[in-house]
Amino acid sequence: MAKPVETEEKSESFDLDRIRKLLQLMEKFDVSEINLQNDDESWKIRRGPRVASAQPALSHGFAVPPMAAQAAPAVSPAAVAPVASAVPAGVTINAPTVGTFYSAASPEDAPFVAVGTIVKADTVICMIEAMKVFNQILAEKSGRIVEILVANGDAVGFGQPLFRIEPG
Amino acid sequence: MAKPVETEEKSESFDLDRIRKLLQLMEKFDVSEINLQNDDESWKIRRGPRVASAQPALSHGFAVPPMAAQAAPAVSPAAVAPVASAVPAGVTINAPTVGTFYSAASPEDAPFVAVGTIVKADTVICMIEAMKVFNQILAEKSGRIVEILVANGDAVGFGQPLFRIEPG
Amino acid sequence: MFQRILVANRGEIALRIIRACRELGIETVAVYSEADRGAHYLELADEAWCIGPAPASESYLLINRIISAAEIGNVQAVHPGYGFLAENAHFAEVCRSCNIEFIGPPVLAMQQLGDKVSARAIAMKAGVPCVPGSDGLVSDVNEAVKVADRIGYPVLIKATAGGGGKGMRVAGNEISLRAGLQAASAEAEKAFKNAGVYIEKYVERPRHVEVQILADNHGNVVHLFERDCSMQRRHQKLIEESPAPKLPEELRQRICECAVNLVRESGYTNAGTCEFIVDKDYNFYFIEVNARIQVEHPVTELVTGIDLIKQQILVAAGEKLPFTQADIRHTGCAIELRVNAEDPENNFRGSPGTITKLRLPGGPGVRFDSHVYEGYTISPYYDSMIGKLIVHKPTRDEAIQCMRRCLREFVIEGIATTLPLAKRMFSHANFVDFSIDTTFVERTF
Amino acid sequence: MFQRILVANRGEIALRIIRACRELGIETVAVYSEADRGAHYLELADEAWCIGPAPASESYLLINRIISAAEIGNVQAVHPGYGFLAENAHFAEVCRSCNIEFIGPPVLAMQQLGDKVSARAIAMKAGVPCVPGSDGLVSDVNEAVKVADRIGYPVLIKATAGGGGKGMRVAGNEISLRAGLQAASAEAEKAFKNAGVYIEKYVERPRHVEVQILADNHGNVVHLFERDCSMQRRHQKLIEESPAPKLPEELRQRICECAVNLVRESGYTNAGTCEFIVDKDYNFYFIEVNARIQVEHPVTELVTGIDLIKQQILVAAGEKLPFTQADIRHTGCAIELRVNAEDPENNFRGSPGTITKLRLPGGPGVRFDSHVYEGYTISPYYDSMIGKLIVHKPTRDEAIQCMRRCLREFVIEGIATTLPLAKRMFSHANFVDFSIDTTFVERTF
Repeated sequence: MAKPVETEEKSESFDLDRIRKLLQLMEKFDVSEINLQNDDESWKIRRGPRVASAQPALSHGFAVPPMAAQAAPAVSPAAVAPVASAVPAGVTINAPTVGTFYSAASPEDAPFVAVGTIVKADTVICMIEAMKVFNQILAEKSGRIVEILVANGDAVGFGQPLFRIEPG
Repeated sequence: MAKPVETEEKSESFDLDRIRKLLQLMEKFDVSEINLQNDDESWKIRRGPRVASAQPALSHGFAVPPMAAQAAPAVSPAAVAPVASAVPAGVTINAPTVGTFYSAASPEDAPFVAVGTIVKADTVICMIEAMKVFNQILAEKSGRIVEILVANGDAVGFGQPLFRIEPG
Repeated sequence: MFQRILVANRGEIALRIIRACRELGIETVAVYSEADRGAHYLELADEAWCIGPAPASESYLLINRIISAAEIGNVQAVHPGYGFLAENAHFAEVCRSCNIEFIGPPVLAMQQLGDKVSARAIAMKAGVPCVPGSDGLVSDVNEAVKVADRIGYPVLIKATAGGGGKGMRVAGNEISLRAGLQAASAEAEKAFKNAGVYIEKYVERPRHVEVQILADNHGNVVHLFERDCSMQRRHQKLIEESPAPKLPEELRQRICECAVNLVRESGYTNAGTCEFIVDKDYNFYFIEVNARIQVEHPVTELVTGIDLIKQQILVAAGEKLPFTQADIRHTGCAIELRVNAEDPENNFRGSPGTITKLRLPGGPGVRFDSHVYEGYTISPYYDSMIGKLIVHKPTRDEAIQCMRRCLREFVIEGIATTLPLAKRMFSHANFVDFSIDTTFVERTF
Repeated sequence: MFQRILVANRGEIALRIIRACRELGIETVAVYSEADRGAHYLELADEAWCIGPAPASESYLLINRIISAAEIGNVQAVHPGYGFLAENAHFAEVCRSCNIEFIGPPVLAMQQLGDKVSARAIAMKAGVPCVPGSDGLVSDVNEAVKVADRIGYPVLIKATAGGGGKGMRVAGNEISLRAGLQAASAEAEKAFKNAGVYIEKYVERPRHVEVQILADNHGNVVHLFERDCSMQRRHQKLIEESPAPKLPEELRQRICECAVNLVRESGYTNAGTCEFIVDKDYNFYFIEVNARIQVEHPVTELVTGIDLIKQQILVAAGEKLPFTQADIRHTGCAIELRVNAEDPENNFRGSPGTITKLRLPGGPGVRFDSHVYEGYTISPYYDSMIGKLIVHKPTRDEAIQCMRRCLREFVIEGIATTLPLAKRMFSHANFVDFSIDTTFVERTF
């Protein structure tokens, strides 16, 4: 009935390369805090001014310490949650559903948009596949794409920022 | 093996007289908050400005929300703990041991001291009985008694203020 | 065995499932709405995906969102917990059509037992006593009146798709039957999109006794004894316990056997609960099957030592039950108290908000299943349950003493809770000597 | 039965005793030092008295202060917990001379078993195997050398009044014996004001197995099975479990019977523990009796379902044990982990301070006995134990999986704790397959 107990004796010390990559990711996505842990190891990284530990009472849900995750991909998309302090500066276009992000209609096609593309509310900017259905995602606002925040094939959660735009 | 379960259905409403006495005690000893509770009843009283609920980290022990007690005497002496915010203003002479406070050497004798008495460090100011031994308690400091904070026969805890004096 | 399971729920039951999976060496994928973002239990999953905004209808109840998360999370199975999609046969069907196992019963059994009229037919076929009533749905008022004349007033009008007291009416005479029938049918149509109603003899002041069942896919069905859940308010259980007090041993056995027979007859597998009412003369009647794990499952776990969530997962993975009926022992008395963020002083109005101070009871025989902690904010979007305090002691008297001791220790500040009501209930003479029925709480507190 | 008991201790064991009393309907009087003022557990007592400043020597160890509090608190009995005055026979004597029952063994039994040489004599009389050694204290160096020649090196020099490893030396040959004898004697004189030492064969890499005993004042003595406490560091236990793994059943029974015989022989009553060492060839030897409740008592409570603190109180009140040996069953596996405010990265230096964040593990089979909460400040004045995490599962493998799951959930911030060491211990192959002895932790971590 019980799974046999496995021993976990990883002997590697901290992989500084992975830490550096993580720090770069954090900087890129403006993540202020990350906690990673598994049975043997625990990483806790905080950037910028210290956040008070008490959570203020909001009317809807939480002021969030970004989520931890241990599975690959090393940082769960939840870590870049669309919450005030963790949001990339500027206006973002966020995922309207959970699924897999595709930047182009097919591997052969060019991406729908690139940095610099001017979009209108009805411009198709990407597809999100969910339950074998490819949903065309519209920009819903107009402006110029200044940053693409996810990569082709990434899994994305509801509300996750996909693009940063300069409104206009 | 188990004690039979007893039902508790007290129907008395709050005894305002007891509440008034408790408020007087709180005022007298400058107690800012008291929580009393038993299975049926719970009293929570707070005086003055609201205290933040987080306890500051002190090097020795706690910043104290005064103790609760339910048994008679209604307010445990612990509620008048000698802690910064709860101490009566001025200098106090505190109990050097736990025991029963006696203001006089015997029921026939006059009290050792009264309000207005001038005491010196070696003046006997009361007795505290512990383990059938009557310990003469010395003032340990000089001044004038301005208030007697406990009554003859009261149980007192270690460190509990007994007298307020005006040093001199 | 599954390597990875998606937990299609939130709060304490999500945490409970994550804990069971972790002990079995199974990875978990959590899903959460924006209102639950940042909750500590999500950090205990191996992966967590936001699936939508706070309202359950836009997140936890959206089948396609959950399946999408299951796909990107690469899971082999989904555990639905209780509530939300747990008894949604369509959800089970979609999961399985996507090659994701739904940890629960077969779709057919869910459909048949989810419909009260067909559940009643199965029960009768299995020889399980049912409350006298109409033979299936009543098609019109005249038929209803005929049935009521046969079984005698008062009668209960019930929606076949019903639950939680919705679409239910008591009728004491023909006039109120005629009026109630239309009202109940309209309410059922609105709540369940199914206007079908049927009629039963109204059993006055019954006790609620339910039997926990486990069945695997290899034909093994066992019961894990009964729970009494008569302490309820507006059809919401407040206190559950096992064994059911003052239930004659012979009756207890018969009820448990009936539950096994009914489950066998229906082809049901996985964990489930057969609910019965017991009247003052110790007649018992089948009411319904809850085709899922229940809030009060820890009561049974404590008295039997069997981890029901783990068994659900193992059964869904195709394993045989590791015990027979004879192996299952009942030890001591367990009592569960649901602690809700509701204000008993204000008609049990929900009281969402932040827990500013929390002091939990503990010690021997005490279990508190909860996802909350000091600083946690109770969201207004979901049900008000904060956690479940369960005690397990050799005797009922000791369990009650322990619960009263726990209630004295328990401090929750920042929100109103049902703890003050709990103190009154556990001190009430009628509860202590178990002179109660399902109307007791509403009549008394 | 007592109406009111004074709890002459602090922290988790004070809370544990207050809880037991509350469930038995007994009022409690707590005592506290200025350092413990404001702790939540004091609010759970019916009355609390400050007995002195923070250092234990000026509060918890002052017999007259505790007796004074007992008198003004008007109690009938004192529960000493563990540590502080729990094994102080003089304190027991003073309590009883004041007509206050000391909840513990008779004074004579405490005295005789507290002295290791006389305890050894009692054990031999009861037919309990002792480590080969000197026949009582050794009076001079030459006698010691003679004994060592007889039993063979290496030998252990031990203080008769010793405890916690103080006044203890290993000697591998005559030279180190001659040197060690004087050093041990001087250390014992300093620590216990008793220079008496004796000599034993040094058992290399033994296991530590102890037996829980309960004895009433009516001649009934039972054991509650054994605990293995081989996971220790500098004679401080870190992990305790029951049953002792890899202990042949026949041996287990013999050890338990020896413990019962020894307790019977000594006239001991109330709860106590007989400690044994078991060598690689499964020889077992009596070491000492702990004449009090032990930190690790919950392990035994979980596998037997018996509340040891309640039994202590009931026995002290003159009641008969409510069970016989045959009634006591051992179910499943329980493992306890002591969580200490010590920094494993800094040579286990104590780390007092305020707990700024606390997320406790929970769920089925998990008990956490502790007086701490978020915002609690660990005082530098007392021992560093924060609490005890105990799990109870059907098998040892499941208990280990559960403990590892709990350690993943457990968050304590603001102070350093031994949780990181605990994670390593519960993941180590030698612990998992139990290839360990009392030197394992120090050799490995």
